[in-house]
Amino acid sequence: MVHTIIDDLGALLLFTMILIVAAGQIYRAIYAVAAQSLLIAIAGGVLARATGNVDLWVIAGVTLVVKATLLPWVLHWVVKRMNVRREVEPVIPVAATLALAVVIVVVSFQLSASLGPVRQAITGNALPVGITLTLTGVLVMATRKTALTQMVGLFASENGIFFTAMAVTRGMPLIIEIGVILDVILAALVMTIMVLRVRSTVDADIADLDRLKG
Amino acid sequence: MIGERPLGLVLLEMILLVLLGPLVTGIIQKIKARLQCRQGAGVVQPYRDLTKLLRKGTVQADTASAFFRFIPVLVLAATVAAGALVPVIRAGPPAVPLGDALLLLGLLALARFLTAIGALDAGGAFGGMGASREMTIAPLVEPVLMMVVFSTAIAAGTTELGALAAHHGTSSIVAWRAADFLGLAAMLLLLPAETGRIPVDNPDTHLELTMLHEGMLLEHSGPGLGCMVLASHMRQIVTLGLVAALFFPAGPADAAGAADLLLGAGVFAAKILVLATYLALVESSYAKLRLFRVPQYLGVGFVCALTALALRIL
Amino acid sequence: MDVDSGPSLMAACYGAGALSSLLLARWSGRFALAVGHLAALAGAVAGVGVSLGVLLGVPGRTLTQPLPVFFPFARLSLSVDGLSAYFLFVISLVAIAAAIYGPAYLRAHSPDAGSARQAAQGFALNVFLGCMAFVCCAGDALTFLFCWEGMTLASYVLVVSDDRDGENARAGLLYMVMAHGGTALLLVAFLALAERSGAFDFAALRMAAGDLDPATRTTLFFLALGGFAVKAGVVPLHVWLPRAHPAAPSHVSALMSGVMLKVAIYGILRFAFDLLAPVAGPLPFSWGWTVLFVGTTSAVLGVLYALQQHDLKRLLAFHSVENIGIILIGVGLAMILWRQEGADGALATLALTAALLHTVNHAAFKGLLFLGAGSVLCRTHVRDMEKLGGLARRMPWTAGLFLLGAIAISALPPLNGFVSEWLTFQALLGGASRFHGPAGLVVVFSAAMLALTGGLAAACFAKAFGVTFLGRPRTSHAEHATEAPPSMIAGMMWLGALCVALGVAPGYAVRLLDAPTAGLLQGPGASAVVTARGPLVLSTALTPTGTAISMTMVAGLLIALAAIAWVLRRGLQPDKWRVVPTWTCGMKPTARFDYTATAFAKPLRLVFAALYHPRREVTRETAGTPYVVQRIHYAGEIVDLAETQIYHRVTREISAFSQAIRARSTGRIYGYIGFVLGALFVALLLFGVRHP
Amino acid sequence: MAETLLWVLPLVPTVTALLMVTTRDRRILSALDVGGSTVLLALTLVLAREVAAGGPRALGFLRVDDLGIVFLLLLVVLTLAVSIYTVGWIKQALEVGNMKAEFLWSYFALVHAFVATMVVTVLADNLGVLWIAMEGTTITSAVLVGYHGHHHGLEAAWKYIIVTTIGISFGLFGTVLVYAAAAAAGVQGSAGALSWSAIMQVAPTLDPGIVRIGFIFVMVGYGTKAGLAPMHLWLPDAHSQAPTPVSALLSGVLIKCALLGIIRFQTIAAAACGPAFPAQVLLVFGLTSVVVATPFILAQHDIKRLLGYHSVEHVGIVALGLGFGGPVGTYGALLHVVNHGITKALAFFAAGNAIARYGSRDMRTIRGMLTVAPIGATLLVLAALSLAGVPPFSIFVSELTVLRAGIGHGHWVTIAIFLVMVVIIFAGLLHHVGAMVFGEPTAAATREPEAWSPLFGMMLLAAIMLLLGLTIPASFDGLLRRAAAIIGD
Repeated sequence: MVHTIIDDLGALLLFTMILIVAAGQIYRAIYAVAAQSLLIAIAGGVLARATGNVDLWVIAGVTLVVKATLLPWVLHWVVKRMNVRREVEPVIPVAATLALAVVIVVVSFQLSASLGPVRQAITGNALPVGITLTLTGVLVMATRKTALTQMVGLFASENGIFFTAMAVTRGMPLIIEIGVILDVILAALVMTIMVLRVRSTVDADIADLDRLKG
Repeated sequence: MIGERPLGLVLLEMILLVLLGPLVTGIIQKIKARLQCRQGAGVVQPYRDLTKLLRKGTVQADTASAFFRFIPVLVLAATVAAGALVPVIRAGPPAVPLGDALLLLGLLALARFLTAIGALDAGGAFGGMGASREMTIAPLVEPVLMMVVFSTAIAAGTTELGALAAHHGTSSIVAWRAADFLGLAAMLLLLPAETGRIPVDNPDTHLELTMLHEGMLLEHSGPGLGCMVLASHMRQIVTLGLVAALFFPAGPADAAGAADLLLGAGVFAAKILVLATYLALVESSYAKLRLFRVPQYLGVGFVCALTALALRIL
Repeated sequence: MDVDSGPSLMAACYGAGALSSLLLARWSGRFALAVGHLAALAGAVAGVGVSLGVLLGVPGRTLTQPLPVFFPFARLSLSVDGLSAYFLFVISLVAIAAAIYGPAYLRAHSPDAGSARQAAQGFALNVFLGCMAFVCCAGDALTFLFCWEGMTLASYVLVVSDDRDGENARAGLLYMVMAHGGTALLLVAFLALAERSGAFDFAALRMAAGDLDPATRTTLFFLALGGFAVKAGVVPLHVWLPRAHPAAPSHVSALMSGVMLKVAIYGILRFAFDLLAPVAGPLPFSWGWTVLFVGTTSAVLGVLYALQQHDLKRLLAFHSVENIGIILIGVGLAMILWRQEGADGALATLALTAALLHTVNHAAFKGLLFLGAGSVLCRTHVRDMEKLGGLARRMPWTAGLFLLGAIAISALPPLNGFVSEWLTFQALLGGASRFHGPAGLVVVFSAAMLALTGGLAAACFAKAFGVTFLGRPRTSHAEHATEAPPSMIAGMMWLGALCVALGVAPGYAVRLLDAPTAGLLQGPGASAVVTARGPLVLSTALTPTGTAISMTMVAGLLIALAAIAWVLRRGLQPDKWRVVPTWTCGMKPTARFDYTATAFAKPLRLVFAALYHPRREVTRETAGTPYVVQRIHYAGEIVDLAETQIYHRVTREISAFSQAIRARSTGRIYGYIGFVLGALFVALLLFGVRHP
Repeated sequence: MAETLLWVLPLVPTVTALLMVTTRDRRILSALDVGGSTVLLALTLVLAREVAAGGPRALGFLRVDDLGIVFLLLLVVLTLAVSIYTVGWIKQALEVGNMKAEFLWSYFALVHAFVATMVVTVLADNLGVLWIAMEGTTITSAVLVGYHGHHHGLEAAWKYIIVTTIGISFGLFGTVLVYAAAAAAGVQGSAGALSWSAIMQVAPTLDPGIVRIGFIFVMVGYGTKAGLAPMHLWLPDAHSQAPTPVSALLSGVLIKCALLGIIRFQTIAAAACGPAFPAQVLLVFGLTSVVVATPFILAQHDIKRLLGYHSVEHVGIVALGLGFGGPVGTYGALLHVVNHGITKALAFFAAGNAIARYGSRDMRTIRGMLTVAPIGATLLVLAALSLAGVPPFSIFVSELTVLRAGIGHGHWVTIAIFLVMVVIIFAGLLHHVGAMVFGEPTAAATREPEAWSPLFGMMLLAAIMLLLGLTIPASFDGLLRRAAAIIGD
């Protein structure tokens, strides 16, 4: 029962991921990652009901607050505040990125299939989905030029990790999860500051700087 | 066991060589003259030249260093010492350990080295030229000589000339093997080079285009020059003696009596005479080679010696 | 005084020297220099004492001393057997001369040197000597490696500290890099043994080597040979040598050329006959022949390249390549003949004796020559012979001693160079008569090459001595030269005396070779083979007749004859002695009439053109008509094939490759991320799926 | 006693950092800096003795064993050296204007916060805490990297934080997988399933498949942080742009902390999937790092980037040592961690001096240092020689040990490639350093006498470097052996 729900959620997560990859505009990417976080929160809730693990409720709540609302709002605010161009600037064509994403999906499912029975360790397809989300998130970072898109990709890939972590039997210990989330917030904060700093000093996107090489 | 040559005999032979050295030159000159249909000077002419030089005064270059006046003496000493190593009258190893072919070559090389130093000392163009050319030819000659010596020494297992001669003693020309012939051929090719004669060098001229050895004597004068000239006579007869000892070790190995000694001396004289005639013939029938042709000429000798060795070993 | 305390005494002297020259330098550079060299002298004397104690002491005695436990995984120790003692002896002999010669040289050569530099030089010299001494005394791989690298490092410091010229830094770099490469090879060879034995001391390594399979044994030998060959400057690994040795201060050049290379020979012997030698039976076929081959090649090529050098010290450095080659010929022959059925021990012993004797001989005369070049350098500050000349009248002592060294290195009787080459020839002759077929021919061929080497060496030194010391001074540097200070002369005298002694009475030196030869080859000792007929006669009992020479008698004969000739000359001569200008066809002679080094070497340059690839450019300025030449400018140079064909090419390729890579690298962050992702992806594909 | 120390230790730098906020005076700040580091060192020595006597101690999420002690010692020694060096460096930086007096406190506070996070990383027993602390080091050090605020610094900081955060998140994923495996294997207590010591109890029973993938994620993730090629690209940027003392900490300690993370997981993976698997992965990454670093070292003009690439090479060597495995290899790897930390810090200090003196990081303008700054130049040469692996300096010993392990296990090809690269790198390094030290000084050089406090900090490190090159004290040896046993058994 739980397995099927998790699997369906996984499918939805993959869909949002594809949306992020395909997003031609920064706002869409942000909304997509917010939706993704929402799905994660839902998954947390489902798992919490299934296993009766109180920690998971908390985690689901925190995820809902922080990742589904706070961080997207921050990104949104940044985009509005500094008038960056709204278009994401792909390094390679979006179509190619999508193709790569497909490859990632295939490989990660193949991989977890090769593991044999991991059911008693991780619920349903959480593992392959998690791997896919993580790698694809990084793929987005590797194929976008603007700093904000890269942050979006980062959050997406962390969503993947969270999903797997929740699906692990009995979930991760609460304190750890909280620490992780705090770290994520801190990192996001520092990154945002840097982006704004560079924007204000030299009017450039920090991810575009390439003076240091070789 | 072959009878050893006592020290007295060795010294006697040495003195004998010193005395006969100029004569050989005289003979060669005479034969050359005759071959060129000239009367030519008497065979004792070299002695006259020497005595004249020894009586003359010395003219020394102002740039020459303190070494200069010792050079002729040392050169003469080295060459004469080389003479002590050649078995003349009798084969067989000397009682005193003086008779090694390598040592002989070493002493000759020492004399040559000192001559070159002396030539450079005065600091004129001629001396330098002569020295440079001499020291160019010498390194090319020495390995070939060494191989010729080896080609005979391997069989005997020693490089002691007396012992070599004794080891060969029995073998006469008829008993020769191909290796011996090739070795002799190499040796005969080298002979003009080692004695400073056409086609490698020309002893009769100071013309800068042709000279090697003479160029180095330019700045010497009087008794010094005398020593140098005597040394070159000596060098010549020593080289001939080396050939004789290596290839024609006729002469009784265990003779003791005076008669035998005389016989040995006579045989030696005959051998030297033959070789001298050969030199004269070559000199008067060939033209001097260009300096940069000489390596090819010596190369022929090298190949002969190498083949001789190969035949000896394989 | 007990021999056992000798090593510690040595260490104490060198250590004290190093520290004092560091500490005292703040106070007075000159004083520090003096103290440092005095300590070095003491250490060298102690070294001589130790080595003689072992060499002349109880036969087969090995002096071993454990060192404190520096590294928990290795037992460190010193062990001085015959071989070690002999090389220690050689090192110390030259070290004495260098220590006497050093201070005056450094002051005269660079009077403006800062105290820091003097401190560095005093420090490095002591470390250098100490490390060389203890490489030979090392009883385990780790001590060996540490001293080995310390030796390199100290000499590197000495090379770069000589002056602030960029040239020295480059020379030092090349030296250091090649030495490091060699050490890497040694490291592998040692560690492979140490891994098998689980310990680092030589005894354990010997045990471990006992049950090696032939392939591994040979591989390890060639690794070690490669490592030592770099240090020994064997062609084609010699490139660093003619750059680094001249760059060092001259007494250090003497040490580097005369002694440091020998440490590599020690290593080869130690590995071939001791560590890696099979328990029974001869050494593998390939070893000895390879060594013989590289030895012959180095001898010939070394002297051929030396012939075309006009830099005095560079020329000497190339001659070190030649002499190392000669030593290796003997070593290779010994390796071939050792335990060969058919060959009694005598022949191998003869070959090894020749090699070891040439080791000390070369140390003596090469040291002497470098010191001589040094005193020329410190008086004229010119190394280019073309700018010298006429020094014999200005520095007679230096000139005389240099001439002595020149005769010795040209292997001319009655000096020591001839002795060891004679022995080598005898060994080659014995080998040739022992082997039939091509092998024998190869042996004889290398004999011929050895003869060629001797002749060329003579030519080379006729040029070096003649152009540097004789004729007229070509520049004002040479014009105003004065004799070197007495302490430098004394240092040279010491080595000159060694050359004469080793030449005239080699039999006594051969006694010192008993321990190493007998110990290494487990056969008859050197003196049993070579000086069977008394210490004054060198004899080879290869056949019943045998061959024998007595250098003493030859020397006596020469002196007697010279005396006679002198009397003859003086006696007959009336006192008519005129001094006139040199005959130059009536023109007024100037220094430009003298034969230059380039001109002197030209015939041989043309004869061996195939080897040199000589390049010459002549530009002539004519006054309108081509027949009236105003000025001719000639520039010529020859190339070192190994250098141009191998080293330059390799370095060029590598640096070009690196530049290209670096130019390609992106500074874009998405590139960075891409690499991370790619790495993970590939790693997952490679290792992720379970391998059956 | 030891248990209390466990939670006191991270507190010391935290408190120091907080105290920094209270003052603006440079002298007081420096005094606090040095004082805090000294206290940290002292307490660590006490802890080390306790552990050597009484074995590992645990307290909640924290646990200290000999392995941790090795890294902790390196960390605190370097911290002290950095503090001493900073005293003089900060003065000079203020004069030049690289630093602003009013924000000085923030710099010191950040440094100590950074140290605190690293202490937690080393002491963490709970893999989750390990991860949190690791991310903490990233955030604090990222701010320090960009501290100078010019856009080069910000660029480096951005690359640093983004790339390492990605890596870290991979690490988290791996942690999750291992946790999943452990939970499935039935480790009691949800936190217990993340505790390294608890997992090690049941490690052989873990599902090898999940652990395998988990280890790969951790290897790449923490490997990114450790600067293993090909994830190393951020490293030369960050290490070259950071303020010199921070560069020393980054190169000297931080990448070693990441290595510790890898080691923790390696032990688990070795127990679960057999030792061959993690060894193989480590060898591949190690060799890649050594090879990749070479051309960039040869063709480099920026001295600090040069040192950065050197860190890549040496981390590769450590990985090789771990990969060769066995008591010898692990011992060598740990020894190399310490030696390289000390030496690299010294090298960065010396480079910092040169940069300050010539006002440029371009090695083509740094010439003839021996004449203008003899002591600094000598230290630079010593550091370079040690980095190049020349005895009697420490790195030679550890490289020798690693090499020995490799030969012992018959990795001939790896050894061959490794040695060739080492020799080439040696050539490159000596070429650069020789050019900088010898020759005539350029006009850019300032001739003022050398300041003492930096030299003192450097001489401290140089002394340790030489000491460890000449001998390994028995106590230290015992420590390393026990630590190696923890990894290797």
